[in-house]
Amino acid sequence: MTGRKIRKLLIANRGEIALRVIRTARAMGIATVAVYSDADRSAAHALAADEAIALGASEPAHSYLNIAAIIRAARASGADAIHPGYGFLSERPEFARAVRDHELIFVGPPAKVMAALGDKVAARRLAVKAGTPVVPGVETGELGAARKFADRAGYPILVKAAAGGGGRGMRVVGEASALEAALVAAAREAQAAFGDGRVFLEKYLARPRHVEIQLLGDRHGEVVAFGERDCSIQRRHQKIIEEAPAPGLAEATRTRMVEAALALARAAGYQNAGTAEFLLDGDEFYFLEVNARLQVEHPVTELRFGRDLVAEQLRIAAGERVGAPPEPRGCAIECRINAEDPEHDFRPATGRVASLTLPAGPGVRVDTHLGVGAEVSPHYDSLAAKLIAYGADREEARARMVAALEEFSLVGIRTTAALLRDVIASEAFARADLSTHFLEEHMPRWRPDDGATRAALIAAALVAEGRLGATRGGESANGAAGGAAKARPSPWTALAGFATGGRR
Amino acid sequence: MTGRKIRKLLIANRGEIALRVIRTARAMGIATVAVYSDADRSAAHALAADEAIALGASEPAHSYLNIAAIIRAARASGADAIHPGYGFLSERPEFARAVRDHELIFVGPPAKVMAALGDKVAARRLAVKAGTPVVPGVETGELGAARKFADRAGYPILVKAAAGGGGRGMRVVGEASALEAALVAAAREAQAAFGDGRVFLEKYLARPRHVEIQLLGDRHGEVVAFGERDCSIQRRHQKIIEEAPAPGLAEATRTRMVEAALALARAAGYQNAGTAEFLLDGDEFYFLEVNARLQVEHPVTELRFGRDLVAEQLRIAAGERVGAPPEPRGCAIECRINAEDPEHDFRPATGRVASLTLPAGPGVRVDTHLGVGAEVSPHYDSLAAKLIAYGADREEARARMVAALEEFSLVGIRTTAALLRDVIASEAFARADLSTHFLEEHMPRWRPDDGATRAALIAAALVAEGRLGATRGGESANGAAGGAAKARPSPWTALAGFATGGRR
Amino acid sequence: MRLRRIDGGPACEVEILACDGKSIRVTIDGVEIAGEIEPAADGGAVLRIDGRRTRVAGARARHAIQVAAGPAAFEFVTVEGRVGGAHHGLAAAEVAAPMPGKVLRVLVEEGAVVAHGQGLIVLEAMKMETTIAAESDATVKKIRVSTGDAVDHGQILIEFSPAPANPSAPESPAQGE
Amino acid sequence: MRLRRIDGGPACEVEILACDGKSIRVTIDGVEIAGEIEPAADGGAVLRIDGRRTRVAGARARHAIQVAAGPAAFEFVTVEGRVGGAHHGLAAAEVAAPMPGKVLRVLVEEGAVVAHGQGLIVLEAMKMETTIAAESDATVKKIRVSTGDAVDHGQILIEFSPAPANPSAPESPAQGE
Repeated sequence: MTGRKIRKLLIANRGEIALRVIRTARAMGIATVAVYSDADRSAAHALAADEAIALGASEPAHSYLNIAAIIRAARASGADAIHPGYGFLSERPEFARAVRDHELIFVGPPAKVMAALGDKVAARRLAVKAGTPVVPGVETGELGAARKFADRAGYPILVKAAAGGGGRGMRVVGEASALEAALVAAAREAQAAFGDGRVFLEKYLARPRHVEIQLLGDRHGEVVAFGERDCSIQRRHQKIIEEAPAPGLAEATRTRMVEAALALARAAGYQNAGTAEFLLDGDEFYFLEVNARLQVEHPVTELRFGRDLVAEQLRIAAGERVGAPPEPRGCAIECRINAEDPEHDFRPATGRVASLTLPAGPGVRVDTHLGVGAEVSPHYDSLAAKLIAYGADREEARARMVAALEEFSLVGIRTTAALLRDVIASEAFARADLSTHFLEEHMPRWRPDDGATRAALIAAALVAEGRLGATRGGESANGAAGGAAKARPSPWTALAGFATGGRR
Repeated sequence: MTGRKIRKLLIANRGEIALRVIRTARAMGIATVAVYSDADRSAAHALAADEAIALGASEPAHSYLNIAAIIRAARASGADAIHPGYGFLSERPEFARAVRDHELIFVGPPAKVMAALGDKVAARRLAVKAGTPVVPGVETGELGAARKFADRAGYPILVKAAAGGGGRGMRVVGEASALEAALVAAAREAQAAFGDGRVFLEKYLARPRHVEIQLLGDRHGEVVAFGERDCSIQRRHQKIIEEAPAPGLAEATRTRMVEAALALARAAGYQNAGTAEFLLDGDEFYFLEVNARLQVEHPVTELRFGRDLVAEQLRIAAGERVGAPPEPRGCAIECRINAEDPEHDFRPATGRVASLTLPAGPGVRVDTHLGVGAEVSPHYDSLAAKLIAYGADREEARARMVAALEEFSLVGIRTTAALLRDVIASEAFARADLSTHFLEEHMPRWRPDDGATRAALIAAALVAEGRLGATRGGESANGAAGGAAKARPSPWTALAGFATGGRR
Repeated sequence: MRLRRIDGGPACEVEILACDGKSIRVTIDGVEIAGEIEPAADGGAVLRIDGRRTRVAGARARHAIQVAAGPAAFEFVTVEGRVGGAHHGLAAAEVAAPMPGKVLRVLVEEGAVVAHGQGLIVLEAMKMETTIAAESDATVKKIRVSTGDAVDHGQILIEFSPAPANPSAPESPAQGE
Repeated sequence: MRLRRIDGGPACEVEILACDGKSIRVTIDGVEIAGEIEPAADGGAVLRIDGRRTRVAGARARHAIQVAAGPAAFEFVTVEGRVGGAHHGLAAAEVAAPMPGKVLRVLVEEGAVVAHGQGLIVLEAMKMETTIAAESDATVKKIRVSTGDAVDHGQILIEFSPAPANPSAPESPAQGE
């Protein structure tokens, strides 16, 4: 239980979160060790760390999910702590256990706490025991009990995998006749995805909001909350826009949610950063799950509270006590710009960054691992960049986010940036008409607007004529690739010499 | 006195500040008009605005100091307000008057307030009248009176130009025998620089700090203060590092300074954003001058107070009332990265940006107009980028700033970034041993350290062999300029094929 | 030139009439558009048309033209000829790969007549199977890829010729052209 | 190769012995240094030497090599021959322009013998006059610019040959080489 200073930290992750952890560690005077797969040999996180160690092939199973290789890298480099980031091994109790078995500090909760919270049925029981409301449901997928519950609660109901995550093993059942087939299908999917076919039932909330409480617990039994985040806007059950505070949330409801989250965390013996997720239906809220790690959307809390949550994680892991959270201020919104095609069911997009313009300005933060020449490969998740906008109030944060998204430009990979811009600029978002069905309700069959398409056609014609743009990799065809300063043609030359064109 | 909504704003400036004002205006739903000189035709601010209007030749007198051309641009574009930024025309009463004569809103104080504060002797008298301490001095350059004052106050004394600014017309006089010559030289310099040869004398403070109070005054007579900034670290009488709050400042002294600044602003009928500058000598402070405009270093106050000062300026200019300032939080530090050669007396450097890496991460803000291909010309000031780091406390802000400066990389123009890194990382800065003589005391004859020089030599050899880097304008010689994704050589190819080199 | 989004849809005829480094005039499907253009030092440009400012940037990939217009990203292919609804009822003269991937199955043969919506090729990309379907009735003129081929963004997979005359089709009045 | 900072000072002999895309071995003035190098996608690289990580980037300008090592920016010129203190007492075989500017005055003539610190050329740059002075005693071999010429960073202005033998100079024992 005594503290141990962290001198060298291995980051068992990649992408923006690895880079973000490295930055905080560096500012804290902690040496950093990156690990990388073959595909990430010259990725931003591998270049940013003081040391970088190869793990293996690009497939996650051989690299970022390879516990033995990561432990070897930690020992070879003399690291004394491991930060798991999010995703990959961050919620695998066996990883936390292996790290501690090698007398390294795991920057996260103890393995047994993680295991208890990772099982959704067990977590649900824990919540009930801690007095936290849960969605009415039944902890079994047995047909008789399920039918009885569904008839009583009313359709639609939701079938969920006990070991679930990411929407897999989940089915909405609209009527009694579809129940049996859904139970079978969900169990099969859960077995395939998690090696655990257990499913359970919950009442399906028609138009809920997703609201979550940021928690920090220390090794001395203290747990504090850093407010809430609204993460209602999702695609395929995954968040794409998050904000803090949750707009329109009644103060009394917020207080009850924070108390419920704290009670649950104390009951679980929670340590380090974690998040209690709830569904909010009017003024009623229901426990969903605890994410026993840093969330993707933690920056909105950082901007609102003026604290570095990764620094808090590292201090807690070194045995320090959490202090009282500071007073929150203003509002922050995060948009996840994913390498996905928003015109085709958000299917993943890949490619190499040919040109990139990142937004900047007061209140704008960008967390990304991408730069010109970087590649988005099919091996890893689709997060390309997180834009976070802070404002003195929601309206300022929202306006800054619209302006920031309009400054964002990426050539080489499709992204969701233009869709996000339209969501944030929409009247529905402005009045905070939030629910997990926001996209279906307000952005069905989204397409880029006609003005953008027109500009794109003109730009494409200029590119085709060699009058605009970079070839892949950042070389400019626009005069910028010339010789020394004096001889170099001005950016004007290319366009200026081009009086008439088109079909000659 | 009634308010008028601003619909379209012309920004009578260039560089980072024009871009910064455009961003806030855009987030406020205000259309923007940029003006540009011939040299700035494709500069960032000209591209960022909704409209861009040419002013004239690159020399400031023909463009950014050309009042008639700017007014014409405002009228032609239908702008209803003009933001002057800092420098250029921002403190010229005749400009403020011309703007208002054309029934446009000037985003700044009334011309007569500006005129009263622009004359240092008049401002000094105003300060005395408002009960603000001033440096002991005499308001004349007449030799007899000057000699009498100097003998009484003791040498060294300071000769300053009444119309002064930027260190011109300023002389430190160490002994009585040098007084007459200094008076003559300062008057001559002031006459040449400002067309006004009046000089006055002040006691020379040996090791003062420079501390200033941010003020906001509305058109209804209310003035509020947004705390202080310490801007002690300077080169050639110009600030290069600023921070808020001023470290180690006694609470009672801070309160007295704020009260003095507010009294002075009220006495002057001050409106819009302005700054009262003081010298601090132990616990004693002395009024220096009022800058009747936004300061370069305003972002440190923005991060500490969570407010957008340009937005405040625009609201005040539209007739809104200033509210009570919010509670400040944390600490913020700004470094001005100048296009100057810190190894040769900070002489200005010019060139074109061949490659640029800007820092990012939690608590880091970068305000810059530079990107790859941008040119720094001899026509304008040397500010290349402002890095601003926020932290929950000074130590966190300082550590983040060191990390941010280490991430900064610019090829093509020399900058002060490496010197700034060494200053921020120094033990003297860490313990806040601040004075206007910081550089002479702690960084005499600064050179890049041996490790950096060694890395630079290796990099230069790799560039000479065509194995590293971009040619001017961003084209990569490192494999990144290849064809499509699949055919493109990996960044490895160039180096990987290069087993032995050197002198063949 | 004729540009089509890589995923299909109608092609547009874009012609740059004049571009002198400050103003630009183009026609899109015959409609003339005038505006301003400012090239940026980084190879992109700012277009100002009808009071709307759009930052554009672009790059040429092997088989496609990639551009960004503000935050929106587009991929175009240049297509040949003046085909379209008014000409033989063909939506496009060819079908291109909408993403890099591997050809899992080719569902048609050269010379076959395919109907609008009919599956042509199954690609594996990002570990998902995607079926490329015909955008209009057509005859398969040439199949340019085989099972197992790796294909790149915008690579032409199949070329079409018009479908055989079909008196019941609504486009029939135009078929005699 | 021999590299000298554009503002003068001693030249360094840098030789890249091996660079296989992961490790690098060089000698600087004969001292061998080994480390790691990782090229970045943007054309820069990360050097890791003696536990210190440095991001480097570079570009070739017309007359100079510009590099950044972390936040520090450097400009080098490649100089010829193995000149130096041990060889004829010449600090460098030529003098280069430390900044772009215009030649205001040439203060010496070809064949003249100049002393260390003596003014050679006055440049106007950034509206300031800068006098370029000799770094060692030397004979002016060739003057490559004239009054009024615009010169670029690193452009060679004057070439030197060794100063005439001077028995009183401390370097005299080496002069017979």
